[in-house]
Amino acid sequence: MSRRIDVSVEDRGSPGDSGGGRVVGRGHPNTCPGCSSHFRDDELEATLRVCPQCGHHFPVRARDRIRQLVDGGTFSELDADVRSADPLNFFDLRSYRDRLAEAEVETGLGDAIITGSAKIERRPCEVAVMDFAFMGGSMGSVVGEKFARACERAAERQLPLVCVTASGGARMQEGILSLMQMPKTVCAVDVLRDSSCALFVVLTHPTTAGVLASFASLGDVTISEPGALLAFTGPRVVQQTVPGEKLPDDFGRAESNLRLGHVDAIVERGDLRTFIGRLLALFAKTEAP
Amino acid sequence: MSRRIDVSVEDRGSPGDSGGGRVVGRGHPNTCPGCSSHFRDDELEATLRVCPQCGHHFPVRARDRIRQLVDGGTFSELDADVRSADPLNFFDLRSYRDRLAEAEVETGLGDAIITGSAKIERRPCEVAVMDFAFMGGSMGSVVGEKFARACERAAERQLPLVCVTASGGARMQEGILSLMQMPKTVCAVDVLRDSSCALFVVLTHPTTAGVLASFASLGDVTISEPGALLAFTGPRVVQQTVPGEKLPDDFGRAESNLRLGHVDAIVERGDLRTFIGRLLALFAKTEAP
Amino acid sequence: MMPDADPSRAEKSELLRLRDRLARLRELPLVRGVGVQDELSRLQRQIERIKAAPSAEEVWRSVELARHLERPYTLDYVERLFDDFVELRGDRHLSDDRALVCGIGRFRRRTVALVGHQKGRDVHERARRNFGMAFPEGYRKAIRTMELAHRHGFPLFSLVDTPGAYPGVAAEQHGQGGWIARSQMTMVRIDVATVACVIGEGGSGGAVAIALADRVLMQENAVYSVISPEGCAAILWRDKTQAKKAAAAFKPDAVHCLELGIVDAVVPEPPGGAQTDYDAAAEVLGASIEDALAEIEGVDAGQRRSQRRAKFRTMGVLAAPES
Amino acid sequence: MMPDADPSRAEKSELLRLRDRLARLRELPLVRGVGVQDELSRLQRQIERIKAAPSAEEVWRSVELARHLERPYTLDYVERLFDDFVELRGDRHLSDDRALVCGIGRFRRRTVALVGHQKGRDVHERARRNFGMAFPEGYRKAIRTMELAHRHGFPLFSLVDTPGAYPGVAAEQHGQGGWIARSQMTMVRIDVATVACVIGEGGSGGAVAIALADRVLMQENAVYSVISPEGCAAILWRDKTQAKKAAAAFKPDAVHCLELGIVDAVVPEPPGGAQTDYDAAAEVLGASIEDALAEIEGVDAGQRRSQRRAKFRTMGVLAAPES
Ligand SMILES: [Zn+2]
Ligand SMILES: [Zn+2]
Repeated sequence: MSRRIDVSVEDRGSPGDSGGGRVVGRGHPNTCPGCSSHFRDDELEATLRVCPQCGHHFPVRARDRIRQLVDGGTFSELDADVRSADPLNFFDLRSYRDRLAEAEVETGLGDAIITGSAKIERRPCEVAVMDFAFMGGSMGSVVGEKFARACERAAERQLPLVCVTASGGARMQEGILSLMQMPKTVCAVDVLRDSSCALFVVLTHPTTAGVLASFASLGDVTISEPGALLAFTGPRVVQQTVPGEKLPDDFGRAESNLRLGHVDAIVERGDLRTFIGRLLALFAKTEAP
Repeated sequence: MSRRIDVSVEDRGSPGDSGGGRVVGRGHPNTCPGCSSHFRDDELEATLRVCPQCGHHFPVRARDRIRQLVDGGTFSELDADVRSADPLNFFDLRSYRDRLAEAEVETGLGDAIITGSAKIERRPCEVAVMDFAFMGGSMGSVVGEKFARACERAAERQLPLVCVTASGGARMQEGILSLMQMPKTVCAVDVLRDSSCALFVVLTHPTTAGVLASFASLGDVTISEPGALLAFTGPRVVQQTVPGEKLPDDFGRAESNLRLGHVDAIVERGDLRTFIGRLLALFAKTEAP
Repeated sequence: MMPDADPSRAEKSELLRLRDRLARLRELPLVRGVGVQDELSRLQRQIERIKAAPSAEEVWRSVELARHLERPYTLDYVERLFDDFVELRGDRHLSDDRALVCGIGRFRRRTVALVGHQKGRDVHERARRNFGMAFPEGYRKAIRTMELAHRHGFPLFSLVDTPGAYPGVAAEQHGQGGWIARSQMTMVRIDVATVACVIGEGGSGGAVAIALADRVLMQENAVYSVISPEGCAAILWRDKTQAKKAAAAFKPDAVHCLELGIVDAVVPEPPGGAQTDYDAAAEVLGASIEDALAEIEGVDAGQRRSQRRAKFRTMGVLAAPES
Repeated sequence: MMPDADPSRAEKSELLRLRDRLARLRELPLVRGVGVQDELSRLQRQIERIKAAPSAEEVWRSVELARHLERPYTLDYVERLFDDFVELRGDRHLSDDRALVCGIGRFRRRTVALVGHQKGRDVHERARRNFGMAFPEGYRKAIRTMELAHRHGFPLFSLVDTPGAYPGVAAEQHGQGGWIARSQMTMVRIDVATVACVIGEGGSGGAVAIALADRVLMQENAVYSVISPEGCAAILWRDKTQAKKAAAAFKPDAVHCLELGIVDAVVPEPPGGAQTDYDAAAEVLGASIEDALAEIEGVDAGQRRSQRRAKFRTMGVLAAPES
């Protein structure tokens, strides 16, 4: 029966087992899993949360990510008030409602994605940024809905959509409804395509399961941060399935994804804004501003 | 420099090194390379040129193939008078003109393909059948032209095209013009597609190089005869390129092509007509006759 | 659970009320099944289930029946529903994935394309079919088949029956996530009418890869879920043996899927499950697909594609905005 | 071989006559090169060549220059012709084939997509680029790029420079023939304007895979051929050392390709060959591509696709029917 396990949320940790964000960490989130250096918050902020010693990319919360990427003062958040219901009355060790409320208090977010309009390097675009700290970046109805609305807005305004992913997969507590966010977001990308609007996807650690197997893999250009785990099934479950099989050291990491042809570029965090700016310029429907 | 060799006509023999047809054979063409049995012509005719001992598929000449496949009396040949010119005044050990004349005398064909209209299992279709005996089934201007006309006729008459291939590749004596038969035939298949007409390709031994890398790989359904060599580059050149590398035993054969996902079915010669009849019925634009 | 043979007038009126509720739920007509005579009793069964949400035991029974080793698989239905079937094989790159069967065949005097998972009956075939768990190569073959259907105007059927995508090294290295995404994308884009039916296990991404259809049906004892009960139990309860509890919590059974608007109709099975009578199961499945197809084939292709997108667009449940 | 700086009136009239002949040959305007001032001299060179068919020595000189180790490669031109270039990598299945470079970039203030073979300059890079010999994965990446260009309306450039497809076991097993065919098919079907240029070796199927364009240009010292001279000699003369004789027989040089109607125009190189002055070679190439693009962008997309098909439809030479 072990072969049957089709895990949707697996790797909640960042490379080297650090926490999934500053809030829900195991071990101290500011200790570098690459070189064991420890940093103050302000030190990491100054380096965009990249280890100045070894280049390890620490997780970035969605609001911080937006601050890093978009032109100051240009972000206007939309659909901030969209919240999950609990259609299944789901209760495992705790109720889904409790988990949601707790996640909202802990993260200050309504769900695992922030969407809105912004400018990057003076070019207008729509943005959708996921936050792994909110229930492992899992995709439930809200993530699907806000992503779909972002696509529709981009199509309507004839703008590209820049999407930064970080997700352990589906939101199990929404059962089959969480699975349906895959076709729902795929349909939303199709709306973008029908309008010839570009989708740029930035895959960050970790992007797995249902998110990787839907909109995250449908970008016109696909970028990854260094070291990010990008796998439909993470290494632990693969290992469980075929216990004898030796996993390659960089199994599922951005670097092996590049080698195996699944991403277009690995871009360090410090270069990300410029890189996206170049893409926005290349895909712009009108001349430079 | 050996890596540079990009051979277009290589395997002129059939499996086990028998000749490429009844006319241009090395060794006796009626001795089975599979089991060394020897047969009279009439014995082989009676079994569609399949060895009754071991199932080896001997090469079939184009006119025989048409007799085997189409309903009696329904084939009307078209474009029989199209002939190659010699735009390069090509001369190797002999002149291209001499080779053409000799091939015509030996095979009774104007070039390496016969095209026309027919019915198979009572369903009308266009057919294009290659003949390996004519200069190794090589594709020059005539093969390209007659194939393209067959596609255009099929599109105009809203009929499927059934194409049986056997080719060593490009007709080197026509130089770059022979290479251009690849895009030319690809464009012709696109005409078929634009008319939603089906293309059924039957790959027979050997189908290689330029023919495999153009229309032969663009069928809606791709069938092969057992044991056929289907490779862009044949085993000898591959062996020359990386001399140390061990070729799999069935390298390039139909059976490995099926396993590796390149053909839809391997159909024995005795079943071919029925199989194509089923395809014609399934793809028919009108109800059964 | 079995319907009355002759429901009373009061029951009929209740049925109509519930039927109306169901129809409003999805704003789609209910599936007919075979023959007008049987409609009411079949409807009754669906509605009985919905009146009283299935118990944990009933949900688990579905899980067991969906995985039943004798349950009919894709090729069992193909054999019974298609007059002729030509399998299309291979992804044209690496291999022919035997966990996904693709082909074209004649269904009710017309040609359709089919993609479906195939688990395999005996030990040998099960290994060959990888227990119905496809590799990226399988989705690539399915995409090829969808594109062929699109080119030739063949309606596309898909039969979903997989524990999920295969969690192995090579499958990951070949881009499993990406190909599940692209398979869905192809199903959004093709112009032809598409009908999917979950006939056993609708397991997660491997299932949804081929289930983005105009109409999605589900057999009475099939399950459709984001994760296996065991997987869910292992993660949320940290205890694999809590699978039954997990299943009751995430409700993968057909009735719940219908009520949540995930599937358009439930396809009745013979009493005791599809494994008790392949022919009867196939007959009802065939009629249900035929009905579903009739509904969507009247619609213009462009509009059908818009409706397909709109249908999935509405899936999910949001909290009512605070006022 | 070098043109006069100031051709006399009689020579001008001869040029016009020959230019007319050339134009009729292809029924297409000749390429301008850079600047109106230089047109006549450049034209003169092309025409001198056509007046007197190149000798065996001249053909062989082209073979040598086309393979010259210092010849500019795709990325040398990208660097000089594009203001910005973002490489697109990977076939989304198995690997990123470094023998084919794909990407989008800014050319003359607009965005275009590019696919091109890349041989590699030093020993290490040559191995990494597999000497410019693509695997099926490379064509798959090219197809992906073509589809992106189609979706976004970017014109597509392709730069051809390969000894041919790679004759190896894995390449064969991954369906080399099929992917060369499908790459051509994608080039037939995309709606955007397409310009190909043979910038070095246009070797057989590997070249034609990305050369099915609205306009096909060829640099003055490039070669375009169905087989390498060595391969042809080995087969037809049964003697590899007869390569020069083979080349003279099958005539892979630009002038013959122009006269046979295989290419639409010859792009002049600096005296002595493109390797003597990368900047000058790039400037003329850029201008030639820009001109070719201007010609075809005026045409409606559907018509352009028809013309593209019609152009290749006419290739080949048949015997005049006996009357
Ligand atoms: Zn560090
Ligand atoms: Zn024999």
